[in-house]
Amino acid sequence: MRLAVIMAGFGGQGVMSMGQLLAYAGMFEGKEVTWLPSYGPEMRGGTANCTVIVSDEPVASPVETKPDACIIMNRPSLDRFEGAVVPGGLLVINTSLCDKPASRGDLRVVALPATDLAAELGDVRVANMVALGAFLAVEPVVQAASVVDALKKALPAHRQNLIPLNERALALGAETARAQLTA
Amino acid sequence: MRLAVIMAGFGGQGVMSMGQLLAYAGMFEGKEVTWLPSYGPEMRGGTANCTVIVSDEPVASPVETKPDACIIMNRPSLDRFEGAVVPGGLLVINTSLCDKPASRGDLRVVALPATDLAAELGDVRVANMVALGAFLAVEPVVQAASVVDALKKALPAHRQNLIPLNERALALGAETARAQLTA
Amino acid sequence: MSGKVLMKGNEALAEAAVRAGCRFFFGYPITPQNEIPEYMSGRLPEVGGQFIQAESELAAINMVYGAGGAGARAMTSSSSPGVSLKQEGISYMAAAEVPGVIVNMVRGGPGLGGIQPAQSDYFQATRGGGHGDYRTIVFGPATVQEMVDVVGKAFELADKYRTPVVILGDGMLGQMMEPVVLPEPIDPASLPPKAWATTGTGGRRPPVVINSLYLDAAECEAMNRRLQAKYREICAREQMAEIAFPDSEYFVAAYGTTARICRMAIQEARARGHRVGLLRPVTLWPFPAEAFETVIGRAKGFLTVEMSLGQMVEDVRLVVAGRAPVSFYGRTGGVVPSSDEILIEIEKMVEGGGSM
Amino acid sequence: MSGKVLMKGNEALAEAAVRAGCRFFFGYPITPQNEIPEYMSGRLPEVGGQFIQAESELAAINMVYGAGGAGARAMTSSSSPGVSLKQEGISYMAAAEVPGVIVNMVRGGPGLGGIQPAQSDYFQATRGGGHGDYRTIVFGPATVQEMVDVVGKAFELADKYRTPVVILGDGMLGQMMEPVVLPEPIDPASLPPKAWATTGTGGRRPPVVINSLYLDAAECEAMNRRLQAKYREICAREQMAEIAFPDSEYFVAAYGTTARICRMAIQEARARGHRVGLLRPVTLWPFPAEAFETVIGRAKGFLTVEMSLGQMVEDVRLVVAGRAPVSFYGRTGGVVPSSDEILIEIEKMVEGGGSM
Amino acid sequence: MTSRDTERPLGAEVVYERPRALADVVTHYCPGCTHGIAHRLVAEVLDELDVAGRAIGVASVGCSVLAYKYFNVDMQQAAHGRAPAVATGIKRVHPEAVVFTYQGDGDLAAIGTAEIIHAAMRGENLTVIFINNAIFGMTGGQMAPTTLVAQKTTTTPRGRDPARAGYPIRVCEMVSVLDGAGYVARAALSSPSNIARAKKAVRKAFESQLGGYGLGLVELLSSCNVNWGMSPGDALRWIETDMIPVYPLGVFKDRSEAGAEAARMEVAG
Amino acid sequence: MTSRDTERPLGAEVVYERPRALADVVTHYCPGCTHGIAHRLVAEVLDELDVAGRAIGVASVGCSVLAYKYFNVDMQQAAHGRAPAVATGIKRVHPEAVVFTYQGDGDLAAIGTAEIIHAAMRGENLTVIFINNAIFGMTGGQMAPTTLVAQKTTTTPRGRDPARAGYPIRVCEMVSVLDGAGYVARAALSSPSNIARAKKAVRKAFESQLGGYGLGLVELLSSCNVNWGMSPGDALRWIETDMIPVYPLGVFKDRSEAGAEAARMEVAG
Amino acid sequence: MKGLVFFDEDRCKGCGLCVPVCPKDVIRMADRINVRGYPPAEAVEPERCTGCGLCARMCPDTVIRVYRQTPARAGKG
Amino acid sequence: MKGLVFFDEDRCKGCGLCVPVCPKDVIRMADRINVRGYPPAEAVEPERCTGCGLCARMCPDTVIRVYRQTPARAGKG
Ligand SMILES: Cc1ncc(C[n+]2csc(CCOP(=O)(O)OP(=O)(O)O)c2C)c(N)n1
Ligand SMILES: Cc1ncc(C[n+]2csc(CCOP(=O)(O)OP(=O)(O)O)c2C)c(N)n1
Ligand code: SF4
Ligand code: SF4
Ligand code: SF4
Ligand code: SF4
Repeated sequence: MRLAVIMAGFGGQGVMSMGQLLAYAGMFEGKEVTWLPSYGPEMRGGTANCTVIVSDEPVASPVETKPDACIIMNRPSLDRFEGAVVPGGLLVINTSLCDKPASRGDLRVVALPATDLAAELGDVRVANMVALGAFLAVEPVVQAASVVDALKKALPAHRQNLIPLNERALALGAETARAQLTA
Repeated sequence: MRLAVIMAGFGGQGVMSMGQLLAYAGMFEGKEVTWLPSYGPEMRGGTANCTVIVSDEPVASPVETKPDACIIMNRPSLDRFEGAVVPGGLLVINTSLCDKPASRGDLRVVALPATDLAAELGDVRVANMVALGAFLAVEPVVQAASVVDALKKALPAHRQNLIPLNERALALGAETARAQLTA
Repeated sequence: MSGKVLMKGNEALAEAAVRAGCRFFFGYPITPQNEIPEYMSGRLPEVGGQFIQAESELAAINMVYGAGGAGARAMTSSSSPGVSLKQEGISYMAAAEVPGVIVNMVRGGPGLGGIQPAQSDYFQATRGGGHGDYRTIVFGPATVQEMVDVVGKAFELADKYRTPVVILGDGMLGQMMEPVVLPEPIDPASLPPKAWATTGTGGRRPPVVINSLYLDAAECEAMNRRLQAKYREICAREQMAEIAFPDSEYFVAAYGTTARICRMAIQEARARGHRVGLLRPVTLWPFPAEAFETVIGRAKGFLTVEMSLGQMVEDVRLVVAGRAPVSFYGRTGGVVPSSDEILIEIEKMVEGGGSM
Repeated sequence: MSGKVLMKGNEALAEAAVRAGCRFFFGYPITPQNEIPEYMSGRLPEVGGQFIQAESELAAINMVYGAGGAGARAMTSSSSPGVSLKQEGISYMAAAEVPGVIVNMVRGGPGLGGIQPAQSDYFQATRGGGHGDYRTIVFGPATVQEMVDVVGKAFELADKYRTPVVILGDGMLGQMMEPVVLPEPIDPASLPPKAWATTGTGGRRPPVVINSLYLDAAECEAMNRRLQAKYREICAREQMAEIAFPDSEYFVAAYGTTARICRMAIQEARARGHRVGLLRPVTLWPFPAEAFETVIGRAKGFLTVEMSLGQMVEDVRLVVAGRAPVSFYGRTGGVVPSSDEILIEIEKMVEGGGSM
Repeated sequence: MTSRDTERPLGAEVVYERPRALADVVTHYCPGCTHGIAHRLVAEVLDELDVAGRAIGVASVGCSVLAYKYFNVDMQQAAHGRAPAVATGIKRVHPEAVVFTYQGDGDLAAIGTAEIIHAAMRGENLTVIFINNAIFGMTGGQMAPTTLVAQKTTTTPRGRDPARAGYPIRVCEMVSVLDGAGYVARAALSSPSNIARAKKAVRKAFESQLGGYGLGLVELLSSCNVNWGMSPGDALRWIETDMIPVYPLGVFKDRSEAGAEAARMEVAG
Repeated sequence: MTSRDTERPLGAEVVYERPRALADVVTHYCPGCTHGIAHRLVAEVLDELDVAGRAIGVASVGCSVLAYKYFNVDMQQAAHGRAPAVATGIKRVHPEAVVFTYQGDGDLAAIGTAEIIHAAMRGENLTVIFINNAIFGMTGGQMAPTTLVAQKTTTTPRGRDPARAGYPIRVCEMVSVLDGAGYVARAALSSPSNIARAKKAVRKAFESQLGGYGLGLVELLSSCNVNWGMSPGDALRWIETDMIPVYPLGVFKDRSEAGAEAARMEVAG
Repeated sequence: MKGLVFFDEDRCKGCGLCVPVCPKDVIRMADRINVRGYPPAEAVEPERCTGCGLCARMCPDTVIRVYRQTPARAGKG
Repeated sequence: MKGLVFFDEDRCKGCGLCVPVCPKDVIRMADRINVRGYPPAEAVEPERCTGCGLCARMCPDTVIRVYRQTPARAGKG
């Protein structure tokens, strides 16, 4: 098993930490992982993206020009990454901030209004967890429980109270995705 | 014809300019020449030396570890350079500032009190020309007249009056050397 | 899990340095290595160390010279343009035999260039980019874990040989996160004392002098001969390389991040039936000639891949010395080659396209 | 006499630069090249030029970047430690394609080293001592006359290719006097205009920008490919070398001052009946591979002699690529090899002692 | 009237339009960053003095590295800290040109300390626009030499401690000691009135060059709201409440004829 | 009594003997060069404060490059201009050590400008002995930043022209602007009385370090008779007639307890 | 005195610096998002604008143009 | 007050700086040349020396040692 996913969105949408949590979770499950951010001035105010690879073998390259999946948090990211995904790969699209549908026909697509769903949960900042939940429902490369474990490790003591909210977000994303897939 | 001569003495004895005049004179006579000074802090207050090569062929290397001749203007220079001269080579020694005779037996030696002779001429600063005159008397690698030509070129207008003194110095050195050789 | 933590390369490197007994860091910000000084600024005071954001890279390397000469394990880090500014100081350290570790998270050059990963400072690092006949030990790690490992080794060899050691990473290696196992911390007080270091005479011994001035040419040459003898010893003892699939007919030579991508391409090439192996220098100087010698006899060709337009390939050519074709593929300026591009080059090599 | 004058190398170089249209000199004193700034400080004001004693070598090279970018023929000179400090600036000039001439009168290193002549900055000069994939044209003249000649060539090529050009001399070449014929002076006003230079738009044209920042990796790579294309052209057109006794069986490869001494040793060796020739690169980069190719077929061996502990020898080995043994003899730190020592090495080579 | 209508209304008096010397592009600066204001002031002065056609600017390394895209004049991008040296090279070649550098406090007051001091020492007829935002912006908010005591940055995570990291450097006070400095002043980009004063100082710094009085340097107290972790508005307030007390505004030197008198009047600034 | 007799006469009171912190070697300095006096003063102060055993000196590049041979203390030789950075590295490793640099005006005021300013900015507890001889001695008499207007040097053959080569830099005045500077003073090695004052200043500069008041810097106006083209005696007179008017003597800063008061008294110097 | 204030909306980065400096409270941040993804500044009750120009002086992004129309000259053109 | 001044002649570089500072004109430059090639300073009529130490303070090369012998303590040792 080797899965490469690119996550992309505006700076501030929690794209980087979403990737880190996935990588952490993979590590907790004994898998090999890498996390690679885009960096530099393009991040300032603009878009941010990172690449996570989860694998049973040591990861040869942290760079992936043909990812198995993309989590797309906004419109510019769709324009930039849709073309890169391998045929048959997965696109998770946050339709709240992406007014365009996927244009390729050879991909599996989960389109959900992650930001709106997060707002419904009470905090737009968990839109990333909604999207991650949706992704994991389709590509269960790690268990959602491991993501929560990772979150417990990552959050400082005074922020541990945010765990339940994040769990709900993961679950809501997963449900929505499953509903779409079965639909 | 190729002749390499090292000239050495205290800084201020005119060793460098003696070498330059010889090189100039050689150039005026259409010969190939190089002049190479020692440089750096060792010059400060200490000794100075330069190497002049006059040749019919282009000069391969300006460095000469086994010179055909040395003009020795003071005692430390004798200690340093006597050993280097090729067997059968020439040593011109300024006995005014060198209280030791040459120790090698395989060299031609001209020993003359150049500084004292210069003082007699009225200016100790022409000791270098006395020594050069002596040298040229034995190794006529250039004509004394060419040295005077060089001097005319080198001296600024308001110093041209020094030419006759220098000519006398060259001549006095030459005479003294010839007297020694015939003696 | 076994004590693994997920860390950014730059931060893992910094923590590994602290654990290797480094207590003094002098740096100046530059992308893509800012996490190193940032981490050190928080971490060193916790362990009784000192962090200084120097006024420039020049000042930083000379502070390392001071601290290293005073007996401490000291480090600086920067990226390409900043490392160019350190060259005079590194030359001084080499000549005065002052240990210290210099990290270069290489970015696209020349000039101000860009901030994406590159390997185009290989010449500078391996040929003593400053003036004079000197070398520095150079590590080219390929993973965050290996970066952690070579940091300890770097401090060890710096002290052992009294020489500056360079860690040549790249922006990607600095920015990426991977699981790492960190080594046990070393207490700097437990390290062997350095009798040559400036500490004050205490009135008990003659003064020590850290110096690189030799006005007498013979003495200056003697200093150089001393250095060269040391360098020969380093070459004999400290070469590090990895060979994957040593029984191959063809070899890709690559280091650092590029080697990881080459490994993917090699796997694919082998899946297509090509007998291709990987020769990955870990020490870039000393260049692992011995590892090459173990395969040169049977190798039908070498492909060198770099994120530069051809630097390490010269060392490969020098070792191979005409005994097999050596070809080259490179991307530069921050562009990372893909495994597909490399695969194409591998197939060219196998089909005999390799040039000398 | 034919217009010959006897001049110190440093002064002849400086005068040649003025005659080549150089009107701007920015330098910082360092032995053994002080006569260059000293000469320029007196001479440039006479021809309407400007001399600045900069606050450092860093400032000096960046003034050259400014003046060169503004369209002038500008120069700086220094010696080893000072040239290390210029590396970042030279990398910027290469990347921004700003012409300029940099003189290095090499002295013994590394570190503060000594002030006697050396050739141990060859790597730095020929491999782009700064960061990134760039090269500079490098001349290694052997006589004062040749130094005068290459100065004109250096300014010409710097402008033609919009690239920094290095003249690699050594303390001896700078300090010695030899007869020289100086070229006719060029009036800088007569040189072709430089449309790319900053002069002020005058409101008549779009702004020009001198720059080396390329935040986009693809653009940064494109800049590099542009440079590499230029470098290939330079390699194809601008190699310069001298071969003495081209029909020999053995060759000594040496440049600059060392080549002169080798010539003496070769004369002696030939007198002893050995068929030995001299292969003397005048351009060190581009390395005159073509000249080597003309003799490699019949050559039984090469001996490289340098005032370093082995730098140019790598280029010789790269060209020879195993087709003949290449041996090396070097002195360093300011020690000048004697022709006797070299003769011994020649005889070793002829007797088969040459190693690959 | 919130439209993209770019026509000038007929018969109206222009209070403010984009200066011609400013290129018509959107800058990469963060929202609310005062670099944009500083750029505009420079461009306005170039227009007013009618010297854009003979201006040559030197961009430095910092957030303003792309300044070469923003001015409608010939530009050279300089290595980090070396802008005054680059400008010196240019000015000596084109003495009739109006040469200016645009430098941040990392660029000018850290790595480039020697270059600015010596450009002032030489009395180079240059104009230096010095943006003091108390931080390294471009590289992500590290300490600058101008960082205030106790200010938190990514390399002073516990606040700048003078015992380890020293004290804020006051560039104007230091540079004005040098005889070759022609005009030295500090202003703040924190409010319309301070911006008006800043513009006057920028103009004076160019006039110092035009008059041959030597180096003209204007230090502009600026905000970096992003790396300070504040809103743009709070950042401007912080300039006034925290920076100005450490960096008093005023004219520190004015060698021009009118200078001596003006200095006395404006220091209250 | 002109003998080599090195015994101390029985029962005599010592007025002057070689300080123990000075190595018993003959220096390479030119006859009459005041570098020798400066060395002696430093050594005397190290002896008097009894700190030679914990002193670490940093030699710079200039005529005093060999200073590492002349002091009986641990020494590091630093690259040209970088002595304050090297000393900073040493001092941070050995905070209990007494660390000093010895630098010329080329080293400190030209290439090393940034390093001295920033050592002062950081308030490093170091002592800096700054030899201002208005010239580059070691390299053969080129202009220094401190060269006087109209002074002839090998790179200002027609005399230093401010329009091209700028104005003398006054280091003490500049450094004392920095908050981290603990003690800043200028003295002259031109006469026995000035040398006595110089020694007091050197002592204060070490005490500033010992007291933790920050950087202690003493500028010593010195002679370079050889490159000035004067006799040693004339060179001392030139310090008094030509240098002191440009470089006034006195204490520019003293952060030590007694400092404020002492400053007022000594400025008359 | 009547002012005319124009916002080049697509250049606006939504920093809000212009808002508090307007003595007539003419400016507010819009609810919509411009092409660059920021809520742009806009004029409410622009007729209150006196043309003092303070907003333009404050704006870092040359979004704002300001003109003054004196009633007398208004029609002259 | 009686002074005792000693010159370590071989260290002397003959710069002459000590000569004019002596208030009692005790010092002059010798005619001979020392091992370093310089004419060394020497004391003439050393009994005039008061032990003020000015010469030693002036000498750049620590050639000079100065002591003071108060008549009372002279013999005590
Ligand atoms: C030689 C070198 N060192 C370091 C850097 C990295 N660097 C880029 S900008 C910068 C500092 C920017 O700060 P400042 O000058 O204050 O400008 P700001 O970004 O705050 O406007 C640094 C250190 C570089 N590009 N080159
Ligand atoms: C990087 C570098 N640049 C230049 C030099 C050459 N250099 C040696 S000493 C010196 C200046 C000496 O002047 P100063 O500091 O005033 O000391 P002084 O000799 O007058 O005592 C210079 C430029 C060097 N060694 N290294
Ligand atoms: S990082 Fe700071 S200085 Fe840079 S553009 Fe953003 S606000 Fe401005
Ligand atoms: S050159 Fe000048 S500074 Fe150097 S030792 Fe001689 S007199 Fe002193
Ligand atoms: S011009 Fe004045 S009144 Fe009109 S909107 Fe702007 S700030 Fe308000
Ligand atoms: S100040 Fe300018 S950029 Fe900021 S909100 Fe107002 S109009 Fe927009």
